[in-house]
Amino acid sequence: MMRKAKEKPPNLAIKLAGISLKNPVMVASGTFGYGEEYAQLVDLNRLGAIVAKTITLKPRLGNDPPRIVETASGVLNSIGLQNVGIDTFINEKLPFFKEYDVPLIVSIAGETTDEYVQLAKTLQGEKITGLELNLSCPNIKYKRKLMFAQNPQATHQVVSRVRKAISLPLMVKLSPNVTDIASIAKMCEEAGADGVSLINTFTGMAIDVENRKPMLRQVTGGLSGPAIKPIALRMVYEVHKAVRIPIIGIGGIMTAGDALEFIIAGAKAVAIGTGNFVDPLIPIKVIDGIREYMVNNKIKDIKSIVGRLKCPKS
Amino acid sequence: MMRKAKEKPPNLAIKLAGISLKNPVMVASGTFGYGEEYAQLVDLNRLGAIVAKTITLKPRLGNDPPRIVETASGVLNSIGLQNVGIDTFINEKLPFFKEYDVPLIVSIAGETTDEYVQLAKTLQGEKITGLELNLSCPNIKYKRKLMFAQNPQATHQVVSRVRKAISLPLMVKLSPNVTDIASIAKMCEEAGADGVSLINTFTGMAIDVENRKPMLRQVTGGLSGPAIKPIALRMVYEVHKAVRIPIIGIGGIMTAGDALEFIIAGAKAVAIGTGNFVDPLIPIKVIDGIREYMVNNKIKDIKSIVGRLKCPKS
Amino acid sequence: MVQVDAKILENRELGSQRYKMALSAPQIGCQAKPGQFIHVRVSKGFLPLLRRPFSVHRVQGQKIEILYKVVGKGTEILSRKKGGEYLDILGPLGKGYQLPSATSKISDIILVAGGTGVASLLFLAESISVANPELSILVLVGAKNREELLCEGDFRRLGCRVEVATENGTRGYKGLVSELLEKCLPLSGDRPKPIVFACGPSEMLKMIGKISRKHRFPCQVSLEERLACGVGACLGCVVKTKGSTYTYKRVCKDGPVFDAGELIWE
Amino acid sequence: MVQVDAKILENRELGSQRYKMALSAPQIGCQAKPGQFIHVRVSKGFLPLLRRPFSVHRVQGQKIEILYKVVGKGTEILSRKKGGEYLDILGPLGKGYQLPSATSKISDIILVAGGTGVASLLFLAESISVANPELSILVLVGAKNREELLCEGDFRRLGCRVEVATENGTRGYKGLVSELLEKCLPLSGDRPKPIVFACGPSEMLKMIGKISRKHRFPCQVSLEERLACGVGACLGCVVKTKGSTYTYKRVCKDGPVFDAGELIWE
Ligand SMILES: Cc1cc2nc3c(=O)[nH]c(=O)nc-3n(C[C@H](O)[C@H](O)[C@H](O)COP(=O)(O)OP(=O)(O)OC[C@H]3O[C@@H](n4cnc5c(N)ncnc54)[C@H](O)[C@@H]3O)c2cc1C
Ligand SMILES: Cc1cc2nc3c(=O)[nH]c(=O)nc-3n(C[C@H](O)[C@H](O)[C@H](O)COP(=O)(O)OP(=O)(O)OC[C@H]3O[C@@H](n4cnc5c(N)ncnc54)[C@H](O)[C@@H]3O)c2cc1C
Ligand SMILES: Cc1cc2nc3c(=O)[nH]c(=O)nc-3n(C[C@H](O)[C@H](O)[C@H](O)COP(=O)(O)O)c2cc1C
Ligand SMILES: Cc1cc2nc3c(=O)[nH]c(=O)nc-3n(C[C@H](O)[C@H](O)[C@H](O)COP(=O)(O)O)c2cc1C
Ligand code: FES
Ligand code: FES
Repeated sequence: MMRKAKEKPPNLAIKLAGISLKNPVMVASGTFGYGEEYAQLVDLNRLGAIVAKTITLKPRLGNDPPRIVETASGVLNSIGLQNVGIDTFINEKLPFFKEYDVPLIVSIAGETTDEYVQLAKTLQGEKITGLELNLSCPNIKYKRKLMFAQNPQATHQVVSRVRKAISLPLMVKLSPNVTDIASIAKMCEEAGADGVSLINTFTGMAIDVENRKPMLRQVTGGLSGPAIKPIALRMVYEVHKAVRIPIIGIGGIMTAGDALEFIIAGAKAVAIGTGNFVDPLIPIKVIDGIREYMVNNKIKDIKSIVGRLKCPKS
Repeated sequence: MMRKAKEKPPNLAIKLAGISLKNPVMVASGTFGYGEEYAQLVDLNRLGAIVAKTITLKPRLGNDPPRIVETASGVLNSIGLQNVGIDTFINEKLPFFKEYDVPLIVSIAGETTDEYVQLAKTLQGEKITGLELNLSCPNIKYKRKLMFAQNPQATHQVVSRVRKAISLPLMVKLSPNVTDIASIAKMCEEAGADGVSLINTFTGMAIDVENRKPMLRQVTGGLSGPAIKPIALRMVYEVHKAVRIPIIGIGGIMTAGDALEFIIAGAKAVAIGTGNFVDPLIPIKVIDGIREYMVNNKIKDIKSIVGRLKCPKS
Repeated sequence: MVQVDAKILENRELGSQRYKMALSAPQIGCQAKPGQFIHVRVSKGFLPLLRRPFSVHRVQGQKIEILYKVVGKGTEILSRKKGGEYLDILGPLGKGYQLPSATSKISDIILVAGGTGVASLLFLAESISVANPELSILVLVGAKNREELLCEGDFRRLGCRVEVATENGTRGYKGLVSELLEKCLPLSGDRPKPIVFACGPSEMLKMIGKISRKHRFPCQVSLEERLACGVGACLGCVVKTKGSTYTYKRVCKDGPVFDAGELIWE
Repeated sequence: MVQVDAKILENRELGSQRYKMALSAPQIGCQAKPGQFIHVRVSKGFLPLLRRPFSVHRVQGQKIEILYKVVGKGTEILSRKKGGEYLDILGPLGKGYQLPSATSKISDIILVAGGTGVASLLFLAESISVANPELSILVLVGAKNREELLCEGDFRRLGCRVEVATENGTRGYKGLVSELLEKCLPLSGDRPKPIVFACGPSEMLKMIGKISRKHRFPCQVSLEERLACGVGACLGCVVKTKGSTYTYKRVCKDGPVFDAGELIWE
């Protein structure tokens, strides 16, 4: 197929919570380290944005191994938020991004609302593009047993307190381990979040039957990968009907087709997680594939298909 | 390896909610019809039990097609409880089982608590082994938006009212689309259920990006198959810690190893769903495989490994 | 209906991503009727998870044949199988074509095939010509282009008259095979109405259904839907049919062949 | 570190489910050091989902070799690949063995290989004998039985002394290769301590770690853990190492080779 010279290339750029992205394809927290490891393999400047591995106030050692096990079309992980802590992050990891022209979203997690606020305030002064509140890590123990993102009140409180403390663009990463994700997303919107990231991992487990032992040392872990895509997609669809703030669709994206499913279901941007492990070039292939789809389907602007699922009347 | 003549074959028989099963391997509701279709391919008498396709008071036409779509290691379905209704079931389907020596558990669903009670009472007089309350079909619209199994109070009410109305063994089939399945299972136990079946399908969806249309006519459907196994297993594990009534483990079981994972996590029995479509002999292969495992590991009685996961202290 | 591990005797590419596979499955061959299908587990593992259905294309002694086109991952895996390997198959499944009874005085038979729809119709033509050698059969074969035409020679060898339609006009009538059908119909008043059997893409079947309604001839169509169990247990494969309001019938068990008149096309 | 589509030159079964695969990957070969590994996508699809790591076994001009054992679905798929196909690989990855520097006056080198652990040690032996031809290398090769012994001849051709241990005693010392190590140690006071390099199952490495602590000789071990990313980004592959209390290091990036003394064995 020849394109006439005058046809403009399709526009993949979007605005997400006030942030300008070249394209809607990001990499998800915890699956891309702090960018350094993949920089040799992937042109970071081509990515829509990078979400850094979640950081906490103090450095965290993380969980005992084994931490990873493969399941049918999925991966269980129990990293346990191993990270260098906010100070080392700022001093040693952040400078790396100066050389790059790619939006950096920093993911933070605290055990209490105060910790979130403190982390956010510390980052407010730094050269970063936005903040993602990870309210949904299944691999750490919470005081009240439930994660923040499983509790509408706790979610509302932490989001509104962080919102008041900072002016940075603010995303909230939600958990799929809930009865009604749309109501939690609404809480985020009410509390002033600029966007929601859907979804973090599902709590799951696997057993070594020969030894009758859990495959992960922590017994349970977070399930990611293509296995969870149909559920993640449904959640994006439900949340899109419930809120107006933009959605970042996450969960099992391996191809441009997968990413487009999320966009059509209502995600303004998407993020690749486990896909980075499978093939570090997946984010780039997804960007190229979305562009090709737009050319073939005469879509001039990616925004024009966000949430445009044609549902038959029933 | 030779077995000495005096060694007794391992005991796979269990008692489940007062029902005696030859072995712990059942077939799950909705995936085995009313037994007739598979009778030519599988020796029904070898099965631990058959759970019939869910029936309702009135016949139901079910949802518009397409109703089935395959996903990564999973299947989405939106059958919508198509069934012949209780009267035709009793008159035309039930007689078929007279020729067989296999426990029959009848699954029922109502739109209201009263309907469940009425269905249960109607079945009380029939030649069936037990009842399963399907509180968790994701493919029908509920009055209060949520399914019964997503609402602890509604669950408690329907289970206790049915419990009072009948003396048949009573299982309750729960939904994984909840924040805390253990608390729902506890409600069932308190309300007098004899067992819980975990789990029904996850609500999910898939999109045909070329046409920007949902793959299922009803947009969303229920996700089953190996994809969901790690989450189902975790739910069995959590519920096993919370209740004393027996658990039927369901979700993605394709092999004896899968079934053993559920048993070790805390399920007294398991049920095969999607596996029947993949290979109608899976239930038989699972039974044989469990027996082989028991011989190899010198396990005399299957009951002795129910819930016997060895967790390292952390 | 049986489940067997059938040995692959041959798996030959016919060009344009179409393959013919021969399997040793006497237990299925001896029961199979035209229009029935087998349900194939293409992988010993669980990817793809579900079986894939294929019409019985031919039965010859111990062996059965299927004719298939590579359209996705399941058929792609199938196409890479080699003679000597084994395939887990269920069959014969479904309700096939209702053959015109040998005694009744009857009219012309027209078979309309679109794409791989020829697969089941060749078996049908063979069966009719064995049971009712005096019947004349007209076969209309449609495809996108001449490269994708299938089985023309096979039908001629059976003594059928064959007309061809290609969408791009590279052979025979230029256009859809359903249009060709309308041109071929013997509409003169006193000739008995033909019986039409059709198999192909659903758009084509829908048009042929319309034509059969308009010209009031009996017409059987073989439908495709996504199947899960293939044996009638899961209710995943239904089509809307006429009833007091409407009712759903299972493609895998009540079909895949239906009277065009009983279907409600959407 | 690069990602390449490497052509498979050969994939040969050595017996007992062990295979040797040669790949054309000059970009990796020219950088690779003994103890480093490549991360292989065994399937173009997504089953298995994750890559599989294999040590660089040998580098010869344009080509690199791996030596692997079929233990599960990933290696099973790998074993069915044919020369001429392409594999998506990442490499070279990780931190390899610290070679004894050519100038320092040094002691004996002992390599201890268990099972497919020989894979990385042959590359190490080659490198040492090129860099430091005067060094004497003793190689202890362990396996379950004589059929599973690997690379004995390769080591001898390099001029290494080779001793063998089999668990069932069908060749050489009957028992574990770690026991054989303890027997072979030159413990007489004035000989300089040997440097030991070990690769094999974790139980074996743990025992060798103990022996090295007891006899106080330097010892490097190459560990295996389940990897996800392979490049240090996911923190999935950690092992416990000594720190103020303890700390986790990544097998894929900080290893796979570690000083035995820095590990905390569970
Ligand atoms: C009763 C019956 C008989 C059939 N006989 C034949 C035959 O003789 N020869 C032949 O080539 N094909 C036949 N088919 C169609 C064949 O089953 C599908 O092409 C095949 O299952 C596709 O599998 P896949 O994994 O390659 O494609 P997938 O990767 O699953 O899908 C690829 C594309 O094919 C479509 N598709 C997949 N399955 C079906 C289906 N069951 N019906 C309609 N569209 C589908 C999908 O929408 C998608 O666009 C028959 C189908 C039925 C129901
Ligand atoms: C740095 C490194 C270098 C390696 N080099 C080699 C080599 O040169 N030759 C070779 O044969 N093998 C090597 N391995 C091990 C090899 O990667 C695994 O055997 C392989 O990944 C198994 O894949 P599978 O899909 O066949 O097995 P699976 O089906 O995934 O698992 C089968 C069995 O193998 C075990 N297993 C799987 N992956 C690993 C792993 N990463 N570490 C330990 N046990 C595992 C599982 O617990 C299970 O019991 C190396 C591993 C690492 C980490
Ligand atoms: C190894 C691993 C580590 C992860 N760590 C984090 C994390 O630190 N913070 C976070 O918000 N999400 C984390 N996630 C979740 C991912 O960002 C993503 O939400 C999830 O994996 C689903 O997407 P996927 O299916 O594309 O992987 C992690 C996921 C994996 C697999
Ligand atoms: C096609 C289909 C129809 C189903 N119908 C029912 C049903 O009528 N009642 C019910 O309780 N569960 C129904 N289920 C859910 C299964 O019984 C089972 O809980 C679920 O599929 C998970 O198990 P699996 O992964 O082994 O399939 C259905 C599942 C499928 C795939
Ligand atoms: S495919 Fe299951 S009823 Fe037809
Ligand atoms: S495998 Fe990801 S850090 Fe090692």
